[in-house]
Amino acid sequence: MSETNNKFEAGIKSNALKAPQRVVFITPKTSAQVKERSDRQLMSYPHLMLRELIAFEVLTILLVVVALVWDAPLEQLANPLLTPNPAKAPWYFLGLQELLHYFPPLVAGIVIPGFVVVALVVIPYFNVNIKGEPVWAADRSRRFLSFIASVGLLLVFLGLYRAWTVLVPTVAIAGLTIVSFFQLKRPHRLITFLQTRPLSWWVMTWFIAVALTLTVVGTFFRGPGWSWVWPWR
Amino acid sequence: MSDVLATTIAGRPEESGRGEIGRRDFFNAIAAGAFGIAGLGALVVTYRYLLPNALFEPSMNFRAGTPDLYPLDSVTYMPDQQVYIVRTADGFYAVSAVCTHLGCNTQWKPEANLIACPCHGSKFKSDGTKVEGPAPRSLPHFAITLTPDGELLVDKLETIKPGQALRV
Amino acid sequence: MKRRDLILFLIIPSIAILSSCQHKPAAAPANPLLNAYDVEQSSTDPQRLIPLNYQQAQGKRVFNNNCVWCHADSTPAGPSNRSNLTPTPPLFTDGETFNSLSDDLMRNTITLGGSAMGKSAIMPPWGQTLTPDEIRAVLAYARAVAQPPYKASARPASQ
Amino acid sequence: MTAKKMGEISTRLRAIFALVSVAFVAVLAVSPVRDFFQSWKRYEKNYVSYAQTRPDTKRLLADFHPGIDQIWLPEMRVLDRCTTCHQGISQTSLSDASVPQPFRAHPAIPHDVKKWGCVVCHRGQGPATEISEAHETTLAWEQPLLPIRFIQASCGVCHRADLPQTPKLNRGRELLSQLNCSGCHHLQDIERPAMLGPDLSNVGNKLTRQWIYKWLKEPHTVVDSSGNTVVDGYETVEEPRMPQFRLTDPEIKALSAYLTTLKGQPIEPAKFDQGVVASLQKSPDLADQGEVRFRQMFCTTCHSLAVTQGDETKLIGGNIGPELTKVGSKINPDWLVAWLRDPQSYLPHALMPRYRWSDQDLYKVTQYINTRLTDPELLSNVPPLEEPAQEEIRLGQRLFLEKGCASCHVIQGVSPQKDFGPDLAILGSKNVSQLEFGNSSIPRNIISYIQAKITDPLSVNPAARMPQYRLTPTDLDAITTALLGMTGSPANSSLARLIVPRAQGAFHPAGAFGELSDRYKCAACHRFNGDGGNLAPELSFEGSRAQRQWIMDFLKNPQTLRPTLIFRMPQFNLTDQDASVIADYLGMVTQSAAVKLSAVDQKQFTPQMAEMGKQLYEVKYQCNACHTIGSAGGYVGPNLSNAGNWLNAAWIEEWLKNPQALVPGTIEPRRSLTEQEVQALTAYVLTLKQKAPGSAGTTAGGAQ
Amino acid sequence: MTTEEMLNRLRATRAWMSIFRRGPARTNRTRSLAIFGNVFLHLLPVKVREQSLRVRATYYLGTISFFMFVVLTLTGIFLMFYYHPAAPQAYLDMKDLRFVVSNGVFLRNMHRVAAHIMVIAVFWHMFHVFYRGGYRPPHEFNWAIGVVLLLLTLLLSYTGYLLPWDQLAFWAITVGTNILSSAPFVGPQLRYLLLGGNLVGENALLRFYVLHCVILPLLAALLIAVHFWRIRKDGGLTVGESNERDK
Repeated sequence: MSETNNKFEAGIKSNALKAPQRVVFITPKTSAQVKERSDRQLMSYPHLMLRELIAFEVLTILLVVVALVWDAPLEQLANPLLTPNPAKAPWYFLGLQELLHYFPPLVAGIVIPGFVVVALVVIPYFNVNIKGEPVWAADRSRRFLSFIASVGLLLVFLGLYRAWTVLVPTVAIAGLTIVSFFQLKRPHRLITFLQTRPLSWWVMTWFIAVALTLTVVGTFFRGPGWSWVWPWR
Repeated sequence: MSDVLATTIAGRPEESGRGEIGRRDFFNAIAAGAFGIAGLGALVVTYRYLLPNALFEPSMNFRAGTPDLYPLDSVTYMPDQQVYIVRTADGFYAVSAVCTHLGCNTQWKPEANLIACPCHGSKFKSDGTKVEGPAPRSLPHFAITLTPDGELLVDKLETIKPGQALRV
Repeated sequence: MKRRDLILFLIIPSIAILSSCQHKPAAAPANPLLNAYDVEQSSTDPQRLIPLNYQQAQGKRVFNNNCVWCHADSTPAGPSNRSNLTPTPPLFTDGETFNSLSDDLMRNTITLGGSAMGKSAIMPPWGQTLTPDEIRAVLAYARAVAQPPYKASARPASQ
Repeated sequence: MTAKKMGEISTRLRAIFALVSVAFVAVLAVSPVRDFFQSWKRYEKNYVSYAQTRPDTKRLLADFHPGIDQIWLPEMRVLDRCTTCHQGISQTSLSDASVPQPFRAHPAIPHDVKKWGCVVCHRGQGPATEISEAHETTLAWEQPLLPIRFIQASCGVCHRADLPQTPKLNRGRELLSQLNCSGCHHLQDIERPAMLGPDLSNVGNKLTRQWIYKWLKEPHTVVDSSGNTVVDGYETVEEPRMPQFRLTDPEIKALSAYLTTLKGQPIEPAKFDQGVVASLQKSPDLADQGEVRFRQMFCTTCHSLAVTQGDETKLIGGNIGPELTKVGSKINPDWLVAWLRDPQSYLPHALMPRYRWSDQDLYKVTQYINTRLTDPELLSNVPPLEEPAQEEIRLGQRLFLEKGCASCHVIQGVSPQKDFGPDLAILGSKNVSQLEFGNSSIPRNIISYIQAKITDPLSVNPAARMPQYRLTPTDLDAITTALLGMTGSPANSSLARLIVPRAQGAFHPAGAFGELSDRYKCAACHRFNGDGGNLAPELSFEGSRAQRQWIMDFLKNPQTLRPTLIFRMPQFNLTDQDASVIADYLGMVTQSAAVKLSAVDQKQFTPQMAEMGKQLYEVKYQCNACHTIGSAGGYVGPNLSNAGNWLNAAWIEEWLKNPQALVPGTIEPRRSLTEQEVQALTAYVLTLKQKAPGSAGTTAGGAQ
Repeated sequence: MTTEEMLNRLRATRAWMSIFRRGPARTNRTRSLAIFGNVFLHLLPVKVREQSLRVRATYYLGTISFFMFVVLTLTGIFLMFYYHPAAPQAYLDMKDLRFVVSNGVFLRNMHRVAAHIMVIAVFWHMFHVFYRGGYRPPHEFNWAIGVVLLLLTLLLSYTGYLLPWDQLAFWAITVGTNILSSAPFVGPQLRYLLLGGNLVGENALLRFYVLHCVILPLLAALLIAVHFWRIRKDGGLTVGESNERDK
C-alpha cells in the first residue's frame, strides 16, 4: 500500500547519516515491525478536487459576506505634509514597528526579522532532535539550568530596553516551560501535553506568542506618539 | 472544474439502490445548475463592470463665440473640437471635420474651396457634400443654436440634416 | 451534523442578503432656522425668527440699501424718512396691505414707480437701478416677513 | 478497499456540494442586486415619476438623461455628480418650495449652476453618489456640506474683495480686522496694520498703576456680575478692542507694575496762556462750556459716551476712538493736554486728528473731561498697590511677551514673539484631523471648532493663551464665515485666475495736502479710490461734484448735509490757507472722467427752465420725498437748500442721467429723464442758494 | 435523461475529443488520466491518503492560501481596468470604483479582504506545518519555498497597500520603507531603489504597481507551482504522523 509513500531509496552516493531519510523510528516502546498504515488512499479525482471545490466555495462565501458588510478603508488623499498620528505600517508589520519602538532600527528592523527568516529557512537543515523528543526528556537538571540562564539573560536584555510587550509573553511562555519541568502527582491533560513537547515546539510557540502580542498591541493599543491607549476608549 | 462536474453528474455506481441514485442525480443537477447560473451571472456582471458609467471626455457641446467673429462666406476650423463653423449668406452651420472614411481629420483648402482629407484623398465641399474619394458619405452637420447670451452653441451629439442653417 | 450543515447554509446567504439592505441613517429633521441662509425677526413677535432663503436674503440686502428709508421705521443710519411723507408709505411687513396684491402688480409698482401704477409719485421707479432679479428678491423678502403671513395663491408664481 | 470505493464519492458529500453551490450563487448575487438598487437610480426613477405630475412633463423629460450625470472641471480639480440626484437643479419651473428635494431648482445666483456644479460652493463630496457620502463627513472626505448660513464663506474663497451680496462675509472680515485678530494670527488678505493696540512705551506717564490693574482685570468700563459689558446697567454690544485675558491676580499686579515703569518720554506739565487760565478759571460754568465745545467739535463722531435718557443708558457715538465716559478718572491731566495738542507725538500712528486748538478751547475741553467724565467709584475695588518691586517688574516684563501683549502693543526695545498665534490663513480648507480638539466634547467638525475656540478658547485647549471674546451669535457666525472662506492660495495657476483679489490701495498723497491729510486723518473717515474709512462720504470724485468755494466754507464750518446721520465731520479749526490747500487738491485730483465741467455753461439755464424744473421736482418726480429744501422735505438724500452754491452743473446733469454710474451703489434711483427734463432740473437745483453760511453750530440737532 | 444524452452526444463530438482526449472519468484509470492529462492538475498526485483530506488534518490552510491567491489575481485583474498608477488619479480611481463602477466597491472589498485572509492563512499554514513537523526531511526544500512564499505574500500585500494613494497607504509605505532603510550599508540604497527616489512619490507608485501586478504575482505563481509539485514529489502531506506517534 505505502509503496510510494515511505519508500527509502539508497542511491549510490547517498549517505544516510549525512542526509537521513526517515524510514521508521524505533523507540523502546515500539517494535521494529513495519505495520501497514491504517489510512486509505483515495483518488485525487474526484475526492480531492471536490473537497477543494467545496473549500473554495465556502471560502468565497465567507469572503463575499465580509466584503459586503465591511468596506475596504479609504482615507483622505495622500498628503506628504500631513502625518497622521500615529502613522502605522500595515498590520502585519506592526509587530516590527512595535519592536522599533524599543530597539534601535538596526536591531528591530533588520537583525531580528532577518534572523527569524534565516532561522525559518535553515530549520530543516539542522537535524537537531529529529525524533521530536520532549525538552526535559534527558539531562534534565543541566538543561533546566541552561534554560533558566538563557531565559534570564533574555529577560535582562528585554528589561534593559524596557521592551515590556516582548517581555510579558516571554515570561508567560517561559513560565509554562518551567511548569512542564516539574512532575506533578496528578498531572492535568494540558500539563501532560506540554511535557511531551520538544524544544522546537517551545521556541516556535514563544515566537508566535511574541509576534502575536506585538502585532495586537501595535494594531489596537497604540495611539498618538505610539503611546499606550485602550482600544475601547 | 467542468471535469469534476461531469464526473459528479455522470459517475453513477451501478450497484447502489435506485433511491440513492435519484438523490445523487438531484444533488448533481443542483450543483451543476448553480455553477451554470454563477458562470452566466459572472459574465453579465463582468460585462456591467467593464461598461464605464461615467466618462471623463471633453464635453460634446461647445461654445463657438459670438457670430460676429465669423466673416460672411467663411469656413473656420475649430481645432479643439474638430468642427468647421461655416457662415454663408443663409446663416451658420457646423460641419464635422472628421472624414467619414476612416476618421482622419480633414483640412480646409481655401485655394481649392474644398475640404480635403490627407489620408486617402477624399474631398468635400464647404457644406460637407462629398465630391470625390473613398469616403462613403458627406460630412455630417451638427446642431447649432444661439445661447441666451448670444454665443453660438454646437452640439456634436446631435446631427441634423444639411441645409438647416442658423440665421442670426 | 447534516442538519447543522443545512442550517449553516441557510444562514450564510440570508446574512449576505440582509447585509445588502444596510441601514441608512435617517436624515436629521431639518431645523428651518439652522438650514436658513439668513434669519429675520418677526415684526410682531421679536422672539420669533423667520428663516430666509438665499433669494429672500438677497432681497433683505437690497431692501436695507434702497427701500428701508421709506418703508421701515428705523434705518441703519437712524430714524427713517417715513413719517415725513404724505401719503405715508406702508411698512414692508404690512401684510394687510400687500398680501392681497398680486406678485405682478407688486413687481410692476417697484419697477415702474407709483405714478405709473396710479399711485403716489413719491414711490420712484427702480427698474433702471435694480435688476429684475433684485426686484424679485425684494418682493420675495417682503412676502417672507409679511404680518399676517403671506400665503401664495394656488396659481404658481410666474417666473 | 475496492478500486470503486477509491474513486467514488458519497451522497453526503454530493449533498454538501450541492447546498454549498446554491449558497455560493446566492451570495455572489447579492452585490449585483445591491448594485441594481443603488440610491441614485431610485432618485432618477422618482424624478421621472415626479416629472409626470408636473404640467411641463415633456420638457422636463427631454432634459433628463438617465445614468450618472457629472460636471467635471479638470482645471479646478472638481468632479461633481450632485446633479445625478438633484435633477431639477436648473429647471426654473421646479423652483417653488413645494417641490420635494432633491429635485428642487436652485435659486438664481450670479453663477451658472450647470457650469460650476454644486461642491464649489456647498462643499461636500462631489464624486459621491450616495446620500451620506456626498453630504456628511467620512473617513475619506472631511469637508461635509457647509450649513447654508455659512455659505458665503465659499464666495470668499475666490472673491477676496468684498461683494455687496455677501454681507455676512464682509462683516466677518471687518470684525477680524477690527478685533485685531491679525495681531496674533496670520489671516488671509487681512493685513496687519502698522499699529494694533496703543504704543505703551510711555504708558507710565499716561496712567496710574491702579487704573492699569483695573483695566487688565476688566477691560471694560464696567462689567456686571455675569460678565456682560455694561455701562450704568445698560449692556452694550460694542466690545472694547482689548479682549479679556485670563490673568491671575499676581500676573495683573506684575504687569501693572511693569507698565507703570514705562516712562520713555517725560510729559511736561500742561502750559496754558496765563491770561486764558485766569480769565476762565473763575467762570462757574467752565465745564459746561467745555462740554458745548466738545459737542460742537463732534468728538462723538469717533468717541462714544454713555448717555442716560429716562431709564435707558446708551452708548452714543462712534467707535473709531475709545469710549470716554470715565476717561477723566483714567488719565494724567497733563498727558491729556499734551495728547490733544499733538496726538502723533505720543503715538505716531494714532488716528486722532491734530486739531488746531485755541488755548481757550483746549482748557475748557480738558476741564470738562477731567471733571465731568469721571467716576469716583471706578477704582474702588482695586486693592492697594505699592511701589512696584523689582521682582514684579521682571515678572511683568516676561509676562508681557508670554501672554502675547507684545503682539499688539509696542514697547520700544521689546520685540514680539514670532508667529505667536497659529496661522489661520488656510483654516477654511483644513480637515478635521488637522484640528486639535483635545479631550473636549465639541462635535468633531470645523465649524464647532471655530465657534468653540472663539467663545471659549479653554474648551478646546486648556492651555490656550487666546483671550475671551464676547460676540453676538450673528457676529460669531460672521467671523466663522470669514474664517471658513480662508482657504489659502489656490492649488494651481488655472484656479488662481479665478481669484478676485482684494484691493490693496493705499492713500498716501504727497505735498502740502499730504501733510494736512496726515494731520487731520482724512482717510480715517473718507474713502479715496478704494482706500480709507466708511464713515463719511467717498471723496474720490469730490472735485467734480462740489464747487471750490463751497468746499472751503464747509471745511471751515462743517455742516451736515444729511440730517439723519449721527456722525458729523469734526470742526478742525482750519486756517484759510489749509482749507484752500485741501480744496485745491480735491478740485484738481478727485475728478471723474464722466463729468466734463467745462462742457456745461451756466448761462444756458434760463429762469423758464428753472421754473419747469421746480414743477418736475415738486410734482412729477416728487424729489422732496427724499431731499430737503429749506425746512420741508425728506431726510434720505442730502439737503439741497444750498445746492446752487454746492454742486457743479455738469455733475448734476450726469448725476440725474445715471447716479449709479458716478457713485456705484448710491441709493438715488435712476429715472428715465428726457434731456430737457435733466436740463430743467439742473437749472432749478442751481437756483437753490442760501446766503453766506451762517455762524458755526447752527445745524446742531438731529440725533444728538 | 435528455441532458445526459446531450452531454454524451457532446462528448462524442470530434471537437470535444480533440480537446479532452478521453471519455468521462468513470473508472480509476480514467480518473488518473484526468489528473495526468491536465496541465494544471498534474501537479497533484493521482491518489491521496484519506487522512490528509480530513479538515482537522490541515484545515485546508494551503488550499485557502492558494485560493486567496486565485481570488486576488482575478479581482486584481478586474481592478486594473479602472486603475491608473499616477499620483492623484489613483485615488480618484478608488472613488470612481466606489461610486460609479458597477460592483466596483465589491471587487475592491473582495480584493482587500482576500489579501488580509491570505496573509493570515499563509502564516497559520506555516505554523501549522511547523507543529506537524512538515519541515522535516524530505520536505526541507519545500519548507524553504514556503518561507519564500510567505515573504512574497507579505511583499504582495505591502506593495498593494500603496496603490490607493490615500493617507493610510502613503504613511504605511513611508513608515515601512523607513524600517527597510535602517538596514546597514545597503538599507538607504535599497529604499532608494524601491521608491525610485527619496520620497514616496509618483515613481514609488509606479514601481509598487509593477511589483504588485506583474513581478511578484508571477514569482508567486511560479513558486506555488513548485510548492505543489514538491508536495507530490516528496510523498504527500505530512499528516497523521504525529497522531500516529501519540498512539
